[in-house]
Amino acid sequence: MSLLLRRRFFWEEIDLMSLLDILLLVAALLASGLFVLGRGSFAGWLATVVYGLMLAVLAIAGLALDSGVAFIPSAMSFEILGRNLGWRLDGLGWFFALLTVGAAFFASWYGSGEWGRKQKRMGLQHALLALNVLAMLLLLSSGDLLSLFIGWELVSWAAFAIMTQGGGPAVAAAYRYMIYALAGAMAVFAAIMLVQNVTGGLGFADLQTAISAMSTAQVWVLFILFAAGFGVKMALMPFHLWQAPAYSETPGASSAFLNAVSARMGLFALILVLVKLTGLEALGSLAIPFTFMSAKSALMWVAAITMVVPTFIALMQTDARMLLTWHGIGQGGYMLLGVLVGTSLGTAGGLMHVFNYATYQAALFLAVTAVIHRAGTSDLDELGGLITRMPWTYVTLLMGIIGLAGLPPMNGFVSKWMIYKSLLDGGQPLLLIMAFAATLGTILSVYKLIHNIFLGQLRREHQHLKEAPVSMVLPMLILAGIGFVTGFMPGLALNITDIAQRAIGGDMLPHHLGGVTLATGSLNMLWVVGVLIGAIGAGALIFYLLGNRRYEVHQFDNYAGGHFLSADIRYHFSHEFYPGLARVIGPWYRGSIVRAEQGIGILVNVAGDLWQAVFRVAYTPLYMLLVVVLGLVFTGSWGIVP
Amino acid sequence: MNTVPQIIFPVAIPLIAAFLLPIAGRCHAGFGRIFGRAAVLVTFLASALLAWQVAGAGPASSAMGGFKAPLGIVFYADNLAMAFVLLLNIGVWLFWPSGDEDRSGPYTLLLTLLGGGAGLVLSGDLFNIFVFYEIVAVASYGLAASGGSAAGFGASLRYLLLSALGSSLALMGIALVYAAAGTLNLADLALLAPDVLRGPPGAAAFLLLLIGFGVKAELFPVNSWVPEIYASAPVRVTSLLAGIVSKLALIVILRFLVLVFPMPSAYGLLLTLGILGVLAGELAAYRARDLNSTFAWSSIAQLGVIAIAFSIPGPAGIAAGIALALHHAVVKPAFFFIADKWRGDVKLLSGGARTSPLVAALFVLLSLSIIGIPPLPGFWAKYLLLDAAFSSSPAYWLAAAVVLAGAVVEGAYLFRAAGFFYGGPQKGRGAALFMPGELVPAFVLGAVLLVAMFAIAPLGAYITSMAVQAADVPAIAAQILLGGN
Amino acid sequence: MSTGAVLYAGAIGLFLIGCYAMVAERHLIRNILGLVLVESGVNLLLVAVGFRENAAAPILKAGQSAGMMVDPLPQALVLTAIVIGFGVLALALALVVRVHQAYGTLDTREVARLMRVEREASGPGAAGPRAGAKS
Amino acid sequence: MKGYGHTAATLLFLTGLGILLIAILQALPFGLAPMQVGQAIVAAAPGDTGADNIVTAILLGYRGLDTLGEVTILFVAAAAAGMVLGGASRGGAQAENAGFILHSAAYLLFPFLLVLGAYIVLHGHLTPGGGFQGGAILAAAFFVPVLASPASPFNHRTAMLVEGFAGAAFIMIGLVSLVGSDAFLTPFFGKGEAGALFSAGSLPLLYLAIGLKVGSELAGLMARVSGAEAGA
Repeated sequence: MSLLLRRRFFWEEIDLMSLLDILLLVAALLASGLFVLGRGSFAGWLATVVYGLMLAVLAIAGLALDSGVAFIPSAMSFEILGRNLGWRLDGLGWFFALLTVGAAFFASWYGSGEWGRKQKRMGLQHALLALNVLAMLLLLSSGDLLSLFIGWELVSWAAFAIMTQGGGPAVAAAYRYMIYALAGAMAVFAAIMLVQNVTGGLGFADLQTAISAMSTAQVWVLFILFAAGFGVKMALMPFHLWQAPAYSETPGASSAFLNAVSARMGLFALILVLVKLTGLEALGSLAIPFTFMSAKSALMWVAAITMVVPTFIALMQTDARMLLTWHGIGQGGYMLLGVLVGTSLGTAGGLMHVFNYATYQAALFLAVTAVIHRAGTSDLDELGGLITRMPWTYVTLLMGIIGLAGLPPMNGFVSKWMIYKSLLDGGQPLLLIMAFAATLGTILSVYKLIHNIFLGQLRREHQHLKEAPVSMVLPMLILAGIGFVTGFMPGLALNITDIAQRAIGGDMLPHHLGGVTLATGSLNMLWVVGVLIGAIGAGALIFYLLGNRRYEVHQFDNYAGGHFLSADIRYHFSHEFYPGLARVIGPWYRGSIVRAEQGIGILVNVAGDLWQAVFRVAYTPLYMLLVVVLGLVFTGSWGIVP
Repeated sequence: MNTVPQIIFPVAIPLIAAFLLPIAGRCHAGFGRIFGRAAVLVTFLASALLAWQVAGAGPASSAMGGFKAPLGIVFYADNLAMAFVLLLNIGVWLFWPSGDEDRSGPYTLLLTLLGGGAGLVLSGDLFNIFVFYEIVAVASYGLAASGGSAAGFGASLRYLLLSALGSSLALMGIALVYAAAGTLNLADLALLAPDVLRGPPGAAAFLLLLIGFGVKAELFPVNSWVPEIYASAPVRVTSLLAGIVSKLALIVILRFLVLVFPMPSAYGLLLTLGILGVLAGELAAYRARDLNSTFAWSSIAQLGVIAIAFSIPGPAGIAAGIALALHHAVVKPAFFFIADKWRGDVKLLSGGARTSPLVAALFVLLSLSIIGIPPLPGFWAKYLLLDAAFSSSPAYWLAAAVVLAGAVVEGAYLFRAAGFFYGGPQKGRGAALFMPGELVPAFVLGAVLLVAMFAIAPLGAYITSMAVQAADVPAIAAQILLGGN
Repeated sequence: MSTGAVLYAGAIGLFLIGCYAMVAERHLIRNILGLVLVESGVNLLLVAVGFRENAAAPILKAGQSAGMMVDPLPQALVLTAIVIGFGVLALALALVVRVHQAYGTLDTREVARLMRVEREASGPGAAGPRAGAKS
Repeated sequence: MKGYGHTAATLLFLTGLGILLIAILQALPFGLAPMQVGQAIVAAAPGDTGADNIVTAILLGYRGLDTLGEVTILFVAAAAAGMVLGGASRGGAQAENAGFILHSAAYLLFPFLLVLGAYIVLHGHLTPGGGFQGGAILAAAFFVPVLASPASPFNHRTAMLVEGFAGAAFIMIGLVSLVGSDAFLTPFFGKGEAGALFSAGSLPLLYLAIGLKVGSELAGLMARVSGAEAGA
């Protein structure tokens, strides 16, 4: 007996490695393993199982963090060029890591079945997905500014690699993304070197020291570099142009993953650097001269504009994927706005919106991919009436758009409500109006989405379509289900955001299973959903029991009066949806930012041609003379005037 | 003081071999090539031994002919010089022509380039440096023309005219220095400079030397030979010139700057030319249509970045410059090898990744490193540069911003090309398969890059110590002036 | 005018005339002659730098000690520089011979144009110029 | 019209350059060279090297390495020119023989040029002149006959042998010093009596090597250029 007790089992040795080490090791092994044996048909299932295991590890880590552990350390650390590189996972990183692995789990599951077999090089896509997960975990667990930057670059380039997998236009879109991301990364690089210059170190604490030691001008430079650099990734305006084409051209499952979490890495970094390390008070006290604005309120307005404008651009899209990715940009604005409000309600709302958005956006993208898988297109002008052919996909999409529009009973309503409420309590009526405007645009455009794909008249070429296979329907239904459950019982999601909020610091949001209780007004979704479902049930009861008199009408039955119908006349208007609205906002549509982007491109081209011409003309000895003369004047003036 | 007469070996052995090589080549056709390779190997071993000694016992010097400085010529070897001597040796070995020709010309020129290049970084005498620079220059004119094409002759001639004018300017600079100080020894000048070289003559002398030596260092604007020569010379010569010889010239400029002309106007001049070089190179490379001229232009830009690094006073800037130079010496030749195989308009290389996946992957790896993506070595070199630049005056902040913006443009044109390799249908003959054997040097360099990624910490420490040694003017002056037999 | 002014003016004058020939002339041989003039000017400057009033040539005669002599060092440097210049000149002329054979002209702009035409004509996949490719 | 702008710009910059250079030289007093090193060398040269001609003492002693470099440059230039012209000299019509006078004089002058060249090479450490000047005369001795009758074969093989071995000998003489753990090119042998032919230690040996090398190089180079021109 005593012998048995003294024996150490292998799992007891595991405490040498922390949970984070296990997580990173598993991710690295998975990524490298998939590169080697990615061609096998089992690769996707293997990856799905591993992501599931990683979720379990994260759950344990979450329990530890919830019980008051500040962060989960990693044994991995390097000393390079006199700088220490370390990694550790705190609550904020954990929250985003959970979403990352979760999204990868569903994307991988979705890609392992029939959809993946139809892809050209699915093995590579699985491997790149695993690489993305690894890179994101490294970013999320970074322990200092240098490892943050390394993780940032890894995430950028891993995303670039997966974006190119679509081929053709996807490569062009990914190229555009790459330039934006590179520019952003260089801004971040400059910013962290600025911090190092002031404090001589690159730890997170050094940033705090640096801000107190810097002059106002320097802090402004630092703020702009960080905000612009990280803002590129989350497509803050005016750095948003790359995102919609890049994400929508990515192959379906990977696209769902990127849409759900990739852009949120920018939000993570912004929260980490600006909110957690700099602090909102510091941002608020950074006043813009001659105005009433501060850096914080300026960023809030940027977030608000990012919320509104892309939403209305989404309205004008004719491709389902483009429509959704433009919304993705807009929803990022809500999240940032919520976090920047700074109250416990706002922060919780922003963070919960990250979670909610990941669930419904992934579900929506998987659903649209299912449509493409069957119908071969996502062009909203060429679809319609699929509700009878693909009912489960329709259900997913319906639940998804309810979430996206922020209506009960889905979870999107809860987080948006929290954001509105925090704006209202925070005395920001103008921003609240903008949030409402954005929501209005969202509702209009998601109706266009579901109407043009599923409602109306089924096209002749789609008569034979079948529902997507179970391997595709199941993950997207589960995602939609999560969206419903966390809408019904938002306390579940708030428990998770709680951990992240604790890591950021500040007050905690009191909440319970059904919602939040505040002095200025409470929300209990159990009641809301209960009432809603009860009302819908009552309506259905009335509709079916009392009015259940129906007769079949043939499609071409001339009930519309006046003229004969034929197959080429559509019952629903999918082309030029919302023409009146389009006339109103149309002139704003191709805006100045696109032109600015083109202008920069032209400028670079012209400058490049100029330099080439300077060298192509064979007058180099003349240039030599020129430089000697100018140089002599230059050095002479330096030499004579000491 | 550490006196080591063997310091002459890296110069003497290749020169003897160069003199005897035509005779050996005449005896037997294949013998010449083997003889040359053997000479490079022996030089490498002797240099490695010397480098080992220097690393262990500290900088060494030797007064040629036993005439102590400042009367005679003194060779001075520190870790920096030895690192570049070894680099040159390895480069010549790696880029030794693989053809089975019996002409001894290119071999002779390569050996003299080897000896001359070693003398260039080892010499501690202003005029002696000029002589070795001319050896390197004449050898490179010949090598640039060794392709045997008409364009090669024309390009080489224009290169020669430009470079010779530059050399004359440099000689005029030397005359000015001598007229002001009455000595040519670098250490002696280092001691006299504060008194005699701070006026207009000193500044003018530095400018003339900078323009003269800048021709080889691809400094703006005396680098117009670069695209022409790199397009017409054999790829091995291109790799050697772009990868290594240009760095030797920059090391010489660094020595002048640190020892003789450490004054604001000199730093400012090098900084200005470096910034202009980055702008010119990156923007012109963005508009280049084929890989070869893309890399030629980008080479100008990267040399500009190194010049910026060297223009930062203090050891931090020198360390950054050394790191950038070593990194560029590994990456650029590999690029040129790829460009040599994939000639012509880059659009015609569409689908190249499908026929030659390894080459395309190598291209991406090299691109990522040269843009400066962590954790590849290129990132750490740029890190050192920014670290040094941000702790200097605001003028260097501007330079850092230019370098970062340049990296974005760099990414744009490199990944535009990569986009053609990976995207689009396969067309054109340019992307055809080729013998992998011809790209062995490129893959070797790629492997070196990957290995270096895992050795950043020791490499960084070594480079920093190298830079500290190279910036310690009193110690260098003492070693040169007091060393000798 | 003193000797010094004459010597300096001569050196700079030669240098400038040579520069003009190198920059403004369009004939390769004239460019090379310009190079020779530039080098002469610089060499003259170098010798002039070592000049001293009322000093002897730096050769010891029997029984004469080292008295007032001009600086011998620049003279040695100039000897070296002249030989270097000669070597470069020889190579330049050899290249001119080949350029003339290849393009049939020595006009710099014409040669540059023809070179550009030749470079642009080499399409993708064309074998790169390699040492010994022509033999 | 384009050309005028170019010329005008050139002249403008040249004027500026000239004015600036003169301004700089104003700061350097003429005739009062600092002679930090020069004075020391003049004082030390007879004792150090034993050569009467101080310029020679500098060229071969104090700055022997420069001389090695300069010899190397000549060699590289010759090798590169040989490589560039390699294909050109073959084939093509040979130029006709020169006239009777040049033809006869060339062969008549040959021994005298040879002797004069040898004299100048061997007395380089005593009088003005030396390896380069003597070598040039030697080269002329061999080249003039080629000029006189281009058809006469120039023995490139011998020239190459002499060139290679003479160059190697220079370095070897320098390396001998390393045996006694002295520095490269340290003179050996006694310094001898100043002014005598056999004086100045190993310096005359170096000059001999230089003379042979320069002579064979120049002759070979000129023969090759003239051959290429004839073939063109």
